[in-house]
Parts: sequence; structure tokens; C-alpha cells
Amino acid sequence: MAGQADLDFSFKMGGEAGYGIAQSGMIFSKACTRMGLHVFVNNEYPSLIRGGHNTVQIRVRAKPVPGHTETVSMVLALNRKTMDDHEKEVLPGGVILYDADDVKDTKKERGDVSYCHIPLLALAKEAGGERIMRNTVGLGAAAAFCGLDVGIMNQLIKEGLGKKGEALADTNIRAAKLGYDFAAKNYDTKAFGWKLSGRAGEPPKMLITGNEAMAMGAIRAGCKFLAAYPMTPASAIMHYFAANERECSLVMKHVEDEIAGINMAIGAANAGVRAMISTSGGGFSLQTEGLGLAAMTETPVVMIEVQRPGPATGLPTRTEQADLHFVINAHQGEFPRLVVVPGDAEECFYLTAEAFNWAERFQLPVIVMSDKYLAESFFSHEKFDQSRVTVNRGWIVGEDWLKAHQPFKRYFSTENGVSPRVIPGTAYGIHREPSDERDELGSIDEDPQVRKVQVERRLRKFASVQKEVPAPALHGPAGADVTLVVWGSTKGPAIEALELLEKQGVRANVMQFVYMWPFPEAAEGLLREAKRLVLVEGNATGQLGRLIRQQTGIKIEEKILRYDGRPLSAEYIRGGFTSLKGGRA
Amino acid sequence: MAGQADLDFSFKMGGEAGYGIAQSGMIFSKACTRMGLHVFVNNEYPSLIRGGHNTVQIRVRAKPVPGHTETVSMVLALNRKTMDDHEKEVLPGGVILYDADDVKDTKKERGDVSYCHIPLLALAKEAGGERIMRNTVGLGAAAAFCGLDVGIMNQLIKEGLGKKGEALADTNIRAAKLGYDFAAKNYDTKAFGWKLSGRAGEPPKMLITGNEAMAMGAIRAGCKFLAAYPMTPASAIMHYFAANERECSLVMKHVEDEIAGINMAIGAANAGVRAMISTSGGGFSLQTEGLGLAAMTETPVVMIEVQRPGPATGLPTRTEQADLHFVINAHQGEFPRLVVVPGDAEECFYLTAEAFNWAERFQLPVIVMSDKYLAESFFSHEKFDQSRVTVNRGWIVGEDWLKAHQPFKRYFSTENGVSPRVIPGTAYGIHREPSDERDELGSIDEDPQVRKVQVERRLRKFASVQKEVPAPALHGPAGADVTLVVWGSTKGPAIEALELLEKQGVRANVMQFVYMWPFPEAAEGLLREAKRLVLVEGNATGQLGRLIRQQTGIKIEEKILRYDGRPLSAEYIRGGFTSLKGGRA
Amino acid sequence: MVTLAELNSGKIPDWCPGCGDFGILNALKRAMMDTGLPHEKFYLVAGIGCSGKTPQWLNTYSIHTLHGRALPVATGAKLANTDLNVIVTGGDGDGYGIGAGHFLHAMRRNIDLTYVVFNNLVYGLTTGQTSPTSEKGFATKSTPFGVIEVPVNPLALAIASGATYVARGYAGDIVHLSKLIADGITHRGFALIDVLQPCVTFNHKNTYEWYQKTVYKLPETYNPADKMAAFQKSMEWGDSGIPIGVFYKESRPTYADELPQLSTPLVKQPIDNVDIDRLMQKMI
Amino acid sequence: MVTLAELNSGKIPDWCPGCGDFGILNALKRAMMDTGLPHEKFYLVAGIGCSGKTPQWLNTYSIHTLHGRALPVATGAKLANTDLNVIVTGGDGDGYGIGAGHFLHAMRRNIDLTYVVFNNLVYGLTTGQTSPTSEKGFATKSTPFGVIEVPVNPLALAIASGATYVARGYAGDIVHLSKLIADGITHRGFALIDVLQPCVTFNHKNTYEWYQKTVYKLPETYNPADKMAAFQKSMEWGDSGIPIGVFYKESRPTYADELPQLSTPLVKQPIDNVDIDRLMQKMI
Ligand SMILES: Cc1ncc(C[n+]2csc(CCOP(=O)(O)OP(=O)(O)O)c2C)c(N)n1
Ligand SMILES: Cc1ncc(C[n+]2csc(CCOP(=O)(O)OP(=O)(O)O)c2C)c(N)n1
Ligand code: SF4
Ligand code: SF4
Ligand SMILES: [Mg+2]
Ligand SMILES: [Mg+2]
Repeated sequence: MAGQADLDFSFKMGGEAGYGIAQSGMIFSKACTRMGLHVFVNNEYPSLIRGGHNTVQIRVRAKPVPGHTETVSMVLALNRKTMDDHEKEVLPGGVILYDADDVKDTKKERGDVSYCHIPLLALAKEAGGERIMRNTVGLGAAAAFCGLDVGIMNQLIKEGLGKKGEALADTNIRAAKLGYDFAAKNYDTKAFGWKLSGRAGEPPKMLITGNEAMAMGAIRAGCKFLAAYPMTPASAIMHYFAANERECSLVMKHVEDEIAGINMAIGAANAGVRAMISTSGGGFSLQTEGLGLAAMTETPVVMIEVQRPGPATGLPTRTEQADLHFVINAHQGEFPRLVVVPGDAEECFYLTAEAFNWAERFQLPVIVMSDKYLAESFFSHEKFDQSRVTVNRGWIVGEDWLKAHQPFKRYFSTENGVSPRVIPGTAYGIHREPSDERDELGSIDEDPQVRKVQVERRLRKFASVQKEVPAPALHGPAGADVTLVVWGSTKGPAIEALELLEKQGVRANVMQFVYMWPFPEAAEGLLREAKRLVLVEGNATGQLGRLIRQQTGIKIEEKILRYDGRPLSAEYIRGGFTSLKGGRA
Repeated sequence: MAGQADLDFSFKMGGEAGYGIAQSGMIFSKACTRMGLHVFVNNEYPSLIRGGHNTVQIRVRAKPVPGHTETVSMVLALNRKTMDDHEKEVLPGGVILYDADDVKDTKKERGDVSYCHIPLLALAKEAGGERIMRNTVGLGAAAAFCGLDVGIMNQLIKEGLGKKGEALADTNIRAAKLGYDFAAKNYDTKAFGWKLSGRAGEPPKMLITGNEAMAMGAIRAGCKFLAAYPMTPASAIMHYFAANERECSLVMKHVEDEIAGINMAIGAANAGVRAMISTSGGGFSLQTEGLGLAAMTETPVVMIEVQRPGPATGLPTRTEQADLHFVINAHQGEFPRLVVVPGDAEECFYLTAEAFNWAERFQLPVIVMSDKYLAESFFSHEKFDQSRVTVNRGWIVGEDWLKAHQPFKRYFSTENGVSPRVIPGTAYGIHREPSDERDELGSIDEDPQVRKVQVERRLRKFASVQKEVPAPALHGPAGADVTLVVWGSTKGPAIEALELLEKQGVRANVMQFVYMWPFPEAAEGLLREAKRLVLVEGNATGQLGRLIRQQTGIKIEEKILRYDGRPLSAEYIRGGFTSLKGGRA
Repeated sequence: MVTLAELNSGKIPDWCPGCGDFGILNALKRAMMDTGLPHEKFYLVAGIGCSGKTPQWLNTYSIHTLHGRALPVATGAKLANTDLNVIVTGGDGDGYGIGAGHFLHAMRRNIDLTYVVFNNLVYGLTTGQTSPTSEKGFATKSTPFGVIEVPVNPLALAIASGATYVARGYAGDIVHLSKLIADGITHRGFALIDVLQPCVTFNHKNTYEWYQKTVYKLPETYNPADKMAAFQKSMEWGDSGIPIGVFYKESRPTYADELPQLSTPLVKQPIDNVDIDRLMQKMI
Repeated sequence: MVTLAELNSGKIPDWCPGCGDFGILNALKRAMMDTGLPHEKFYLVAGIGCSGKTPQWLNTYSIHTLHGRALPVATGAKLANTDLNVIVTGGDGDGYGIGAGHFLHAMRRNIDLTYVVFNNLVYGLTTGQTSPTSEKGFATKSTPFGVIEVPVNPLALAIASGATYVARGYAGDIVHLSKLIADGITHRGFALIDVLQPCVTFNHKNTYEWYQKTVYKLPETYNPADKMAAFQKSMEWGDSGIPIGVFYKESRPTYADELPQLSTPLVKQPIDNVDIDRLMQKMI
């Protein structure tokens, strides 16, 4: 058995929606992080409220966890489907916990896996609970195998149910204990090959989703206004803002539709506060028109677009990375915008915070893209470093400056394309902002020369942004033989795939595109230096590849794509790599 | 002076909106086409109802006219601004007609041009009319110079005012005659170097805009339903449909917004009629979401997008070609669509008609793009050849087929990606069409394998379309030294520019992209064969160039772009060509 | 004349056990059968939400559209083929929130549609946020400190906008509800049937128990032709009583009635060789 | 206290000579002066249409938005800075057509806005198509055979939706109109002032002459607190008379009143160093 440093334990719980799997997953995961371990938690669930097939998969390591694996060490099967579907994923030596009274007549085809019956329902009832408490019994049983700290687990059960839920917490703790004891008594839990042990002295870790990290980053950056409409997988951003409305003194407006959302955010930003929207592709479609209003009036708004598989309603609760060209090209005409795509929770936090600086410094819409896998997976991370987030509001002029510069030219043509901005209500700053083309003062003007000046100023602004846009990030060894080209949530799986490829004797690294538009100028050089480029994306056509070719002429012939609504993983990438022709066209 | 075959006469009328310039322009132009001549009429006007500066420019030749020119032979200045702004455009030997009592203290700087005072107002009053009849007087005066057939002109005045307007027609005819006589008496009209003369035996010509040609093409193709919302420069399409609702037995619904528009069209198309929408960029933005619904349910809809300068409200009544990437990439996710861009009225007709065949044969949304210059300019053209338009409704199955194929698999996975379709109401064809991902029967299904099958079928459908998409059109000599690469309304000006370049010793031809997406596979070869590529587009960033690079890797370094809201012209292209560095990077 | 067996899609509704949607589905089936109309002439159009899934459980022609866009799609289908019986299902968020504009305009057009709104006063499918019909003060994930705005009053809006059949039913009274729906289907013109629907998962305020206590049927003496009375009744809400039944009814030509070109449904008009010579002639 | 000279943008309105918009512009200026509020605290938000150009002729902070989207933009601005006096102008198409959804929802929120609708019963700027308020039968470019649907009734919708100040003015009576607007500005909450506006170019039915004959002022005895009376009055239209004045008025906390976090306007709250340590701690 591998030592603690090499620990790599994955635990999957599966069952119908509404049976507390998510909550149990949280307890298990937080217990791990409190033990000083790192976790990554992803979940799969269909678009319905009760029933269906739901899983939570918790991966635990002593070092940071970049993503999930396609294999697991332990399964808790709350229904038969979990057993049937996930049996094959269990590693040799792994364990499947199930209630034989519930899950009957299964094939149990694996000789290298232990099938451990735990009377989940009976023990739940014995503890004084109902069917819904089966998962807690299972949690206890799992702890017996893997060594989860029971004290911490019990503490988390209590915290979760609060003061009012004390009695219920006791029942749950009892149920967990019954599960633990049953497992310890009936099975050789000691022989289980994956053991979690506390790492004292480790800094405390947050358990945080991409959505939460984005919301937190926005709040840290001083965002005071979110106008949002529920849409999976972006809804948690609005929920987080709403819950913290009073504590953080901000407004979260649940709007009548996404069109109202973008326009309210524009109104708020135009009036001088940092404002944003959060939505998924369908909502973004509706905001396409508003995006151009922000651009034309040069109002700084931040838009979070969390991708899910399309077109139309598509697969509302699954993952995909297929909105790149849409987001870069949405709205008629030509104007500057910035598109940035974080790859993990940490980047979600810092890049969302920074998005507000880009938006205000260049007075343009900034779109931060995410996807279901990134948005709803939990990452463990130390507290973010607040000092790394600074607020730069760009060129906002006040009364004194205005007095000296009358009449105020809101759309004055500067060298870098950025014009002075004023907060409405300021004396001496009165001006107009039309959505029509206009002169420097904000008067509608159809003169060809005026149009030319304004178009060219906007182009210069775009160029100014492009000059500052950071190069793609490189992970892994320099000068590797293979470079995996990725964006967004594929970062983690790709980085982990490097280890798998290494084992196959392939020295690879990862080039992660973070700033997508304006296209980073440094990218072309990096791409040309690479020995062999392999595109890895969560879509069917290779959208980043298309963008790269458009901007550099470089065609990446080799592609590993996934488009079945499920996230890429290190193993998937390795598998994909193995089936590449290997040649370079 | 050049002979009739070389005739190239341009007449510009200018004044404030609401003074009948458009109507006079129509009379003049139609008189020319009835004389057997060819014309091209473009107009420039600001976004307001009365006042402002409006011009109509009529260009007349004995052979087809591909576009307007930046120079004119005659100006009728109904106000001072027309004189000031357009004086410089007049060719040597040209004439400026104006009313010295109205247009005072002008510089009259041109020694090579005749400034001819016509007492427009006085004569209008003498005829029994008002200020608004000045343009009719001017029309008469113009006829005296250029030889417009006065009989035809008078006939057109009558037709325009109808039975009820007989008295008014008489007054107008009188006014025109007074203008004619005044000019003939006071000026040496014979010496005017441009003379129109009738070409008997020529087939009659229509005077038709791009908008009208599209509407007509749609009607010919059997389109029975248009859901539209007014938006310049697309509104004339809805007006044309509305006017012909009863005569052609169709429904034009003026909807509450463009969102309702696309969704109604989808409903109508899904129910089995040929249906479409027409809008400009702002409305298309709002239809971004609906586009995906059409794609996902595989409902054949045709969308007409008429470009104007953006972003946002932009310049509502001016022209630009800057929505290409937006239209190709609108909506989340990946799915087949077809984008086609006619270059003149004739193509507007045939390609719009054909759009319905593409839409139904492949069950996908088809977007036909236009722009203000194409949409609102008048072209002269013989009647279109109805026999060139055939109706192919694709794979629609009936009761017998259905009986033999139960259960009906609406989304059956075929080799070319196209599945059988049924008209709702047909017995044995009952099925469901969700906007969620679904199995072959139309049941919502989130299984990864089902998703994969459907995504791949949609990709195959896209590939099937791509196989059929025609290559770019080539105009001018094969193997030329320079190839102008264009799309849409730039076709005409570019073709005409060939002559101008020829005169400078440059042998050039034009490669016109018509089918934009799927990108025609034959394009790459054509581009690679060309000796020197020069991109000519009506936008600021070279959008077609970007698309070409994305699809072929070919970067067109030399560009002639226009982005001041005004259309490209042959002279502009020649000028742009002259200032190119000339090298090929 | 469609039967229950024919209407069954063979799929089991994936709504939460106990959801009010089951009652509405049953009432809808019953109403469809009661109308005696042929099976394949029903065309269902749904929005997005728990409610929007309804056509999945029914074996009829149907299209499941976008969130808030069911009415325009239905309008297009109806104008394309006036022989279809077009029934629209959707939620309160779908119809009165994001779809509010279409709702108003469809009613003033008097398009011949039957619109059944599953009004659970909450967003179900997105896991419990406020809806436009949520009561003031209702605490949800998106309004943890309680809803501030006053709720939309769909019946008053319908009456003010020119709907010609305005009714409210209750998911817990299937017999009454199915009659309302059947009458709505038979009614020529736009029929709104707003249905009070308990959401057992996310709405713990407006429950079966609560409705059982508050809901009452409009009395026999009530005159649905009286617009002002209808306004008055539409204002009633809360513990003191919620009326159900037909609030308002009038007879007015439908949109399609006023289009002579629809004397033959568009879908049946031949398009193989539409002659446009006259159109072209006019351009000369 | 802003003066007429200060309010002048120096640009000459490009409306058609005789357009009713001129009267509204004058009334608006007058109302702004009458409120005695400081110049730079006015923030105008406009839709797109002839009416939407209004802020171009005024020297105040303003944003000219998208067609139909003025109300959401205004809502965002007001919530961001409750110290601004936010006035919204737009047309009937803009507000009651494409913007109808926002219209309803802004009213039930009771956002403290003054919404002046230039209601000319037609689409002006796009050269004369039907609008949602056009009368049945009205022939336009988009409805050459006459409008089929019944018009939107903005006042009834406003009353049904929870607007707290619902008035109608007439562009031909500037004194009366400016009072309505001034009161709307002073009113705490959502104020709708629907203004009958002759469009001399595209509406030859609802002309100055016609309004001069039909428009009458609500009598002194009329009680704007009576909701049912307001509904009743809102139904009056046509040759027999069109009432103008305040139809309905109530006092209710505004949306912002119910947000304690707005005791200091958001825009004035410091953001340089927002401490999120407590938020992060909760995640552990
Ligand atoms: C444009 C768009 N925005 C948001 C969503 C996400 N969404 C799906 S259902 C729904 C609301 C459902 O509420 P309701 O209409 O009341 O139906 P219910 O689920 O309560 O029956 C939302 C917001 C979407 N599908 N599309
Ligand atoms: C999304 C969108 N659709 C259409 C238009 C075109 N458009 C501009 S103004 C207008 C209607 C104007 O009518 P109304 O709101 O009544 O204002 P009015 O001009 O009569 O004052 C329309 C349809 C637009 N600007 N944006
Ligand atoms: S969430 Fe509510 S509305 Fe949706 S299925 Fe469950 S109970 Fe019904
Ligand atoms: S078109 Fe009508 S509304 Fe517009 S400016 Fe002219 S008169 Fe006024
Ligand atoms: Mg609901
Ligand atoms: Mg109007």
C-alpha cells in the first residue's frame, strides 16, 4: 500500500436525488479538509428534483487535487443503479458498500473488489431515523474503512443542523456510529488499502466551488450589484450573493429575465458601482444585445457565463466547453471586449476580482467564462490572499478636473483609446451617453468622419488591452515533447494527465489559455516553439483550435475532444492520447 | 462626349427629409428603366423623420450598373447643404441645379461646372403647388438637360398618385414642365454631355431593392409566414409581405419583439409551413436564443439579417458589413446552420428562395445576410426567371411511410445526419420535440452515449451541407495578378473596380464569398491559386479575412476596409489599392 | 376521440412524489378526452420548468420550447395550421416572469390557444427561487430576506389585456379543473387557466393544506360577463379565501378569424409553384 | 434648483415640426424646474424611438439605451445611487410593446422612477407601423388591412401591476402635464405618466384636433385612492371622451426602502478593501 504522501482515495456515493447525498458528500469532504487533506468533489445529476441518478465523488490526497478520476476506491450504493453503473470503476482492492435488502440480485462480477453489505435502512431505523438517513449510516461505514476522523465528522453533522437541529444531529451521529460499528465488526476494514490520516499543522482549507470562488472574488473586488436570473449551473453565484446581501452590503436582484439582468447591471455600473451578471449560455444569448450597449456607452460590466451543453436547453446539469466563439463574437458590429477563462477555483477568485479592474480601466464589458465542471465542483484551498486583490477603478474624473476641462468630453479621443469617465451626480460632469454613434461630447452624430474617429478609438482601446493581456500559462516541464493545449476547467485534468503520460514515457506539458480575447500576442511564439501540439477540449469541434488558427495560422491536427456532457479527466486524456495517430501533419 | 453605349450618368438630389426626394428619385429612375436603360439608385439619410440631409443618387447606364459612383454629372440641390457637400463630386462639364432664392451665398468654387439657377419655389407656386413641389420642378429641369423622356415621366407621376390624385398629378406635371421650359430657355441644355436615349426593344426592367428581391424570393419559394418587428434597414421586407398578405395568401405578423418573431417562425415552420423572420443586428441579437431552438428541434427557419453599423443602436440608417462572425457563432453550443450572403438584387432573389430548400432539406436554420447598401439600393433587373426556383421540401414523411415505420423515430441517426420529418396533424406520426437533448424518439435523455450519437449526427449533417456548398464566385479574368476578396454588397463596387484598375494597368479579378458557413471547401484551393490577395470589406477589422484564416490558415495581409458607415465604391477601392504597400508579406 | 391509453407516452413523470403537477396532468388528459377531438390534432407547446415537462408524459404532437417562449411558438403553429388544437403548458416563472410580454400580447390578439399555467408560486426546476407570483415576504434562495415586490396578478392582467376566457383552477380538484380546461379548449379565442399548484419541495407556505382551507368556487350567481366584477374578484387572495372558476368570458373574433387568407389553413396551401409574375410586373 | 437655460443642451430637437413631443419636452423641463432639485442629480434614461431622443435635447446626465430596455437600466442606476432622480422617457412601442415585461415588473417592485411615455399610438422613428396602443382597424405599413388586436391598456396594466402613481397627460396641455410629471417626480415610488402625443406624420387618426375634442380632465371629485374606480376610468377611450389626470395613487414603501443596505447609497460605499475573511472562514 502506498504511504500517506501518495494517498489517492476516491469515494463515490450514488442514489436518487433528495436522499441527502450532497449533504453527506459535504460532511465527508469537509472532514477531510479539516484533517488537513486536499479534496476535489464533483457531482453528476440529471435535470430533475427528486429521483434520477445522482452521484457525488470525493477524491482525497495529501497534496492538491487537480480533478476527479474515472476510478474510485470506494462506492456507497444507495440504489441498484449505482452498483450497476459504477461497479466497473472500482479499483482492485476497493470496496462497495450497499444494503443487500435494497440492492438485490446484482451481478457482483468483480473478484478483486469487496462487496460489503451494510444494513443501511435497518440501522437508520435503529438509530431512530428514516430511510433518508441511510446515507449517514453509509458515511459511518465508509469512515470505518478509510479512517475518516469520526470526531470531526460528528462535529460537522452538528454544525450542519445548527442549534435547532440538535436532536436530529444526535440521531444522525448515532446512525453513523451504527454504520461504523457494523462495518468494523463484520469486515476487515483494517485491510482496506486507502487510509486517511490527519496532517496536523496544515493550514486550514476552504471547501469551495468555482461558482463560490467567483462570487467571493467579485465581492472582494467591491462588486455591489448582481442582477441575475436562475440558471443551472450558474445559479449558485446568485444564491451566494443573495445570502450575503446584508453582511456585505450589496444588492442581488433576481430579475424578471436575463435581458433585464444585463441592462440593470449596465444601469448600476453606469451610475458608478461595480456591477455584474451571472448566467449560462441561454441567458447569455438573451444578453447579447445588452453586451453591445455596455460596449457602446463604454460602461464597465462584468459578465459571468457558465457553460453547459447546448444548443437550446440541451443538458442543463451537465458540462461542456462549447461557447467560446459565441462569447467572443456575440453582438453586431465591432468593439472591444475582454474574455477570460479561469481553470480552477483559485483562478476563479483572482481572475473574477481582476475582471473588474479590466472593466473599469478600459471601460468595456468583461466576460468571465466557466463551465459546470468548474462551477459546481468543490476544490480545497487555503484562504485566498486578499492582498493579491487590489482595486483599480481607472480614469474617473472628479469636480476639480472637470472644472478645468469644460466642456466635458466623455468620448474624447485619446491615444490608448480610453476616455475620462465621471460618476453621475458629480457637478460639472453632465453629459449624454447614447447607444447611437456620437461625437466626443456624447451628441448623436452621423458624420462619416466622426464615425471613423470613434471606431478607430475603440480599435486602439482593443489594442491597448491586447498589449497587456498575459500569455497562456505553462504547466509542466519546459521543452516537452508534447504540449497539451487547453482552456478552462480542462486545466486540472490535463495537468494530471502529464503524470500518466510520463509513466508511458511521454514527456508532456500543458499550455493553458486563460485570456482568450483579445488573443494574447505571446501565444503564437509559444505555440511555434512547442514540439508537438495536442488540443484537449470539452467540445466536439475544437473551438480553441479554431481560434488559434484564426489568430496565428497554426492548425492543431491532433485533438482529444469530449462532448458527451461529461468532464474530461486525466485518464480520458491519456486514453485519447494513446489513440492518436501520433503523426504531425 | 461618349456614345450611348458608354453612357454613365449620375444624378444626385439632395435636401431635407419630407420633401419628396425619394419619390422624385423613383420617378426619375423608373422613367430610365422604362426607357430601357439600366440604373442603380442609392440613398443616404439620417435616422430622423423630417429635416436632416438626404440624398438620392441615380446612376444610369446602357448596361447593367453594379453600384454607385463617388462622382456625379448632375446635382439638384434643394438646400444649401447639398450644394456645399456635393459640389466637389460633380464631374467636369456637370451641372448643379439650385434655386438661388433659397440657396444663397454659396462659394461656387468650381470653374468646370455649370451652376444653373432654377426658380424652383416660384415655378412650383406658379404651377399651383407648394414648397413641397420644388423637387418636381427640379425633375423637369433635369430632364431638359439629360433628355429624360418627359412623356414617360408624366405617366409615372400619374401612376404614382393614382385615380384620386388626378388633380395633384396635373399640378405636378405642370410644375415639371415649367422647370423643363425654364431650363431649356435659359441654359444651353443641349451642350450637357450626358444624354439618355430610349433603347427600344429592350426587355422591360424592374426597379427593385435588395429587400424587395428577398421578400419576392421568399414568396416565390412558398414562404407563407413572416414574423417581423420593424427595424431599419430590414423593415421594407415586412412592409412588402404585409402589402401582399391577401394577394399572395400569407401571414405577416408584426410581433411584440424579435424574440416573439423567431419563436413564432419556429412554431409556424414546425407546424409545416415555410416561415421566416427579417431583422437587423439588434433584433438578431435578441433572436440568438431562438436560433438554437430551431437548431435543436431541427425546425427549418429562414432568418434574414440586414446589417447596419453597430454596436448597439449605432448608425441605424447607414451601412456596414460587420456581423459575419456574430451570425456564424450566435448561440451556445455546436450545431449546424447555413449562412449565405447575396451580393446584388438578383442574388437576393434566388438565394433567398434557395434558402428555404436548404432549410428544409437539412432541417436547420438558414441565415441570409444583407446590409443597408444592398437592402435599400434599387437595382434594375429583368423579371426574375421563375423556372429557376424549384421547391424541395426535403424528407417529409406521410401516413403510409409512418405506418410502415412504427414507432416513428423523429431523430433517427442517419448517415447524412438528416432524419425524417412529419407535419403535425398527420396520423401515425405523433412524437415529441424537446429543446433538451433527446433520443431518437424525442424523449429527453441525458445518457452520455445518447448525447454522443446526437452530437455526431448533427456534425454529420453539417458535413453533408458543407459537401454541397458552392465555391466562391469568380468575376473577371482568370489568373489575374490581383484578386479582390469580397462578400455581400461589395460585389458590385469590386467588379466595377476591376475596370478602373485595368486602366491603371492592374489585371485584377474578384473572388466573391457567397456561402460563408459551412465554409466552402473549394475556397482554399482558389485562394492558394491566386497570385495576390487583397481583402475588400465594409468593416474595420477584416472579418472575412479572419474567417478565411481560421478555415485555411491563409492570412490576407493587404486590406481595403471602409467603416465610416458609407458603402464601398469602385473609386474607393481603386484609391485604397493605390495606397497599399503593394508587397505581399 | 382520444383515449387515456393513447394519451400515455409510456414515460413515468419524474416530478417529485406528491407534486401538484400530477393533478394537472390528469385533469389535462381528462379534458382532452372530454373534448372528443381527434388524437393527432392536438399540438402541445411547453415552456421550460417542472411544468414544462408535461408533453413528455403525453403521447401527442408537441414541442418543448425555450424558457418563457411557449406562447409565441404556439401562436406561430396555430396561424400555420388553424386545424390544430394548440395547448400550452408552462410555469408561473415561465409565463408571468420571463414570458410576461408575450403573455400580454397573445391575449390582446385573442389567438385561439389554451394556456394552462402551473402556478406553484416558486421556481421549481431551478431548485426554489422566488417567482413573480410568490407572496411578499416569501424567503427563497434568491430572496433570503423575503420577496419585496408585490406579486403579479395574472387574472387581472388577463382581464386588462383582452383575454376572452380567464379562469383559475386548483390542482387538488381535478374534476373542476378538467372542466375548466375542456371549456378552455372548446372556447374560441385565448383561454387562460391559471392553476394553483402545490410544490411540495420548495413551497412550504402555499401547500395542499393551505389551499384546501382557502380555495372556494365562484358561486353560481357570479356573472363572468361582468368585467368589473372580474377585476374585483381577481384581487381576492390570501387566508380569507381564493376564488376558483371562470372569472371572465367574452366572445370576440379570434386573430385567425380576421385573416381571410386563412380560410384554408396555410399548411394546406400549395407552394410548389407560386406565381409571382404580377408582383414582378408591379415593379416595372 | 435648475434653470431653463441650464437644462438646454444647445441642440435643436430634430422632431417633425408640430410633433407632440415638443409639448412633452417643455412640460418635462418645467416639471424638473418646479421640483427645485439640483441640476446634476437628474439622470435621464431613454429608450429608442423619436421619444427616446429626449435626453439629447436636455443638459442632464443621461443614457440612451436599447429599444425597450430603459426601465431595467433605470432600475439598476436607481439602486446603485438612490440619490439620483431617475426619469425615464420612451415611446409606446418601446415601453408597452417590446418592453412590456419590464414595465410590469418595474411597477410591482415600486422602484422610485418617473416614467414618461410618449404615447403616439404608432411607431414613429421606424416610419409608421402599428404600435401596441394603436386602435383596432388602424392601417399602417405593417398592418395595411388594419390592426386586428385590441390595444394595450397601459393604465389598467399599471393599476393591476402595483404602480403607485398612475396618470395620463396630454401633450397639448403643457401646464396640466408638467404638474403631473412634477408630482410623479416627487412621488416616492413608481410613477407612470402616459402622455397622449399627436404624431403629425404617421398618425392621422389621433390628431391634435381629435384629442382637443375627446380629452377631458378627471373631475375634482374623482378619488385616486379608489382602485376599482381607477380600473373603470382606465377603460374609457374614444370619441366619447378620454380622461386625463391622476387615475390612481397609493403610498407603499419603495423597493429601495426595503433594503437596509441602501441606507448609504451603494455608490458611496467604499470598496477599496472589502474584507472577506469572514466569508472565507465560513468555508472551512
Ligand atoms: C433563458 C433561460 N433562463 C433560465 C433558465 C433556467 N430555468 C429553467 S426552468 C426555470 C424556472 C422554472 O420556474 P417556473 O416557470 O415557475 O416552472 P416550475 O419549475 O416551477 O414548474 C428557469 C429559470 C432557462 N432554461 N432559460
Ligand atoms: C431591438 C430593436 N428592434 C427594433 C428597433 C427599431 N426601432 C427603433 S425605434 C422603434 C419603434 C419606435 O416606436 P415607439 O417606441 O412608439 O417610439 P416613437 O418613435 O413612436 O416615439 C423601433 C422598432 C431597435 N432599435 N431595436
Ligand atoms: S420541485 Fe416542486 S414543482 Fe417541481 S416536481 Fe418537485 S414538487 Fe413539483
Ligand atoms: S414621426 Fe411622429 S413622433 Fe416622430 S418626430 Fe415626427 S411627428 Fe413626432
Ligand atoms: Mg413555478
Ligand atoms: Mg410611438
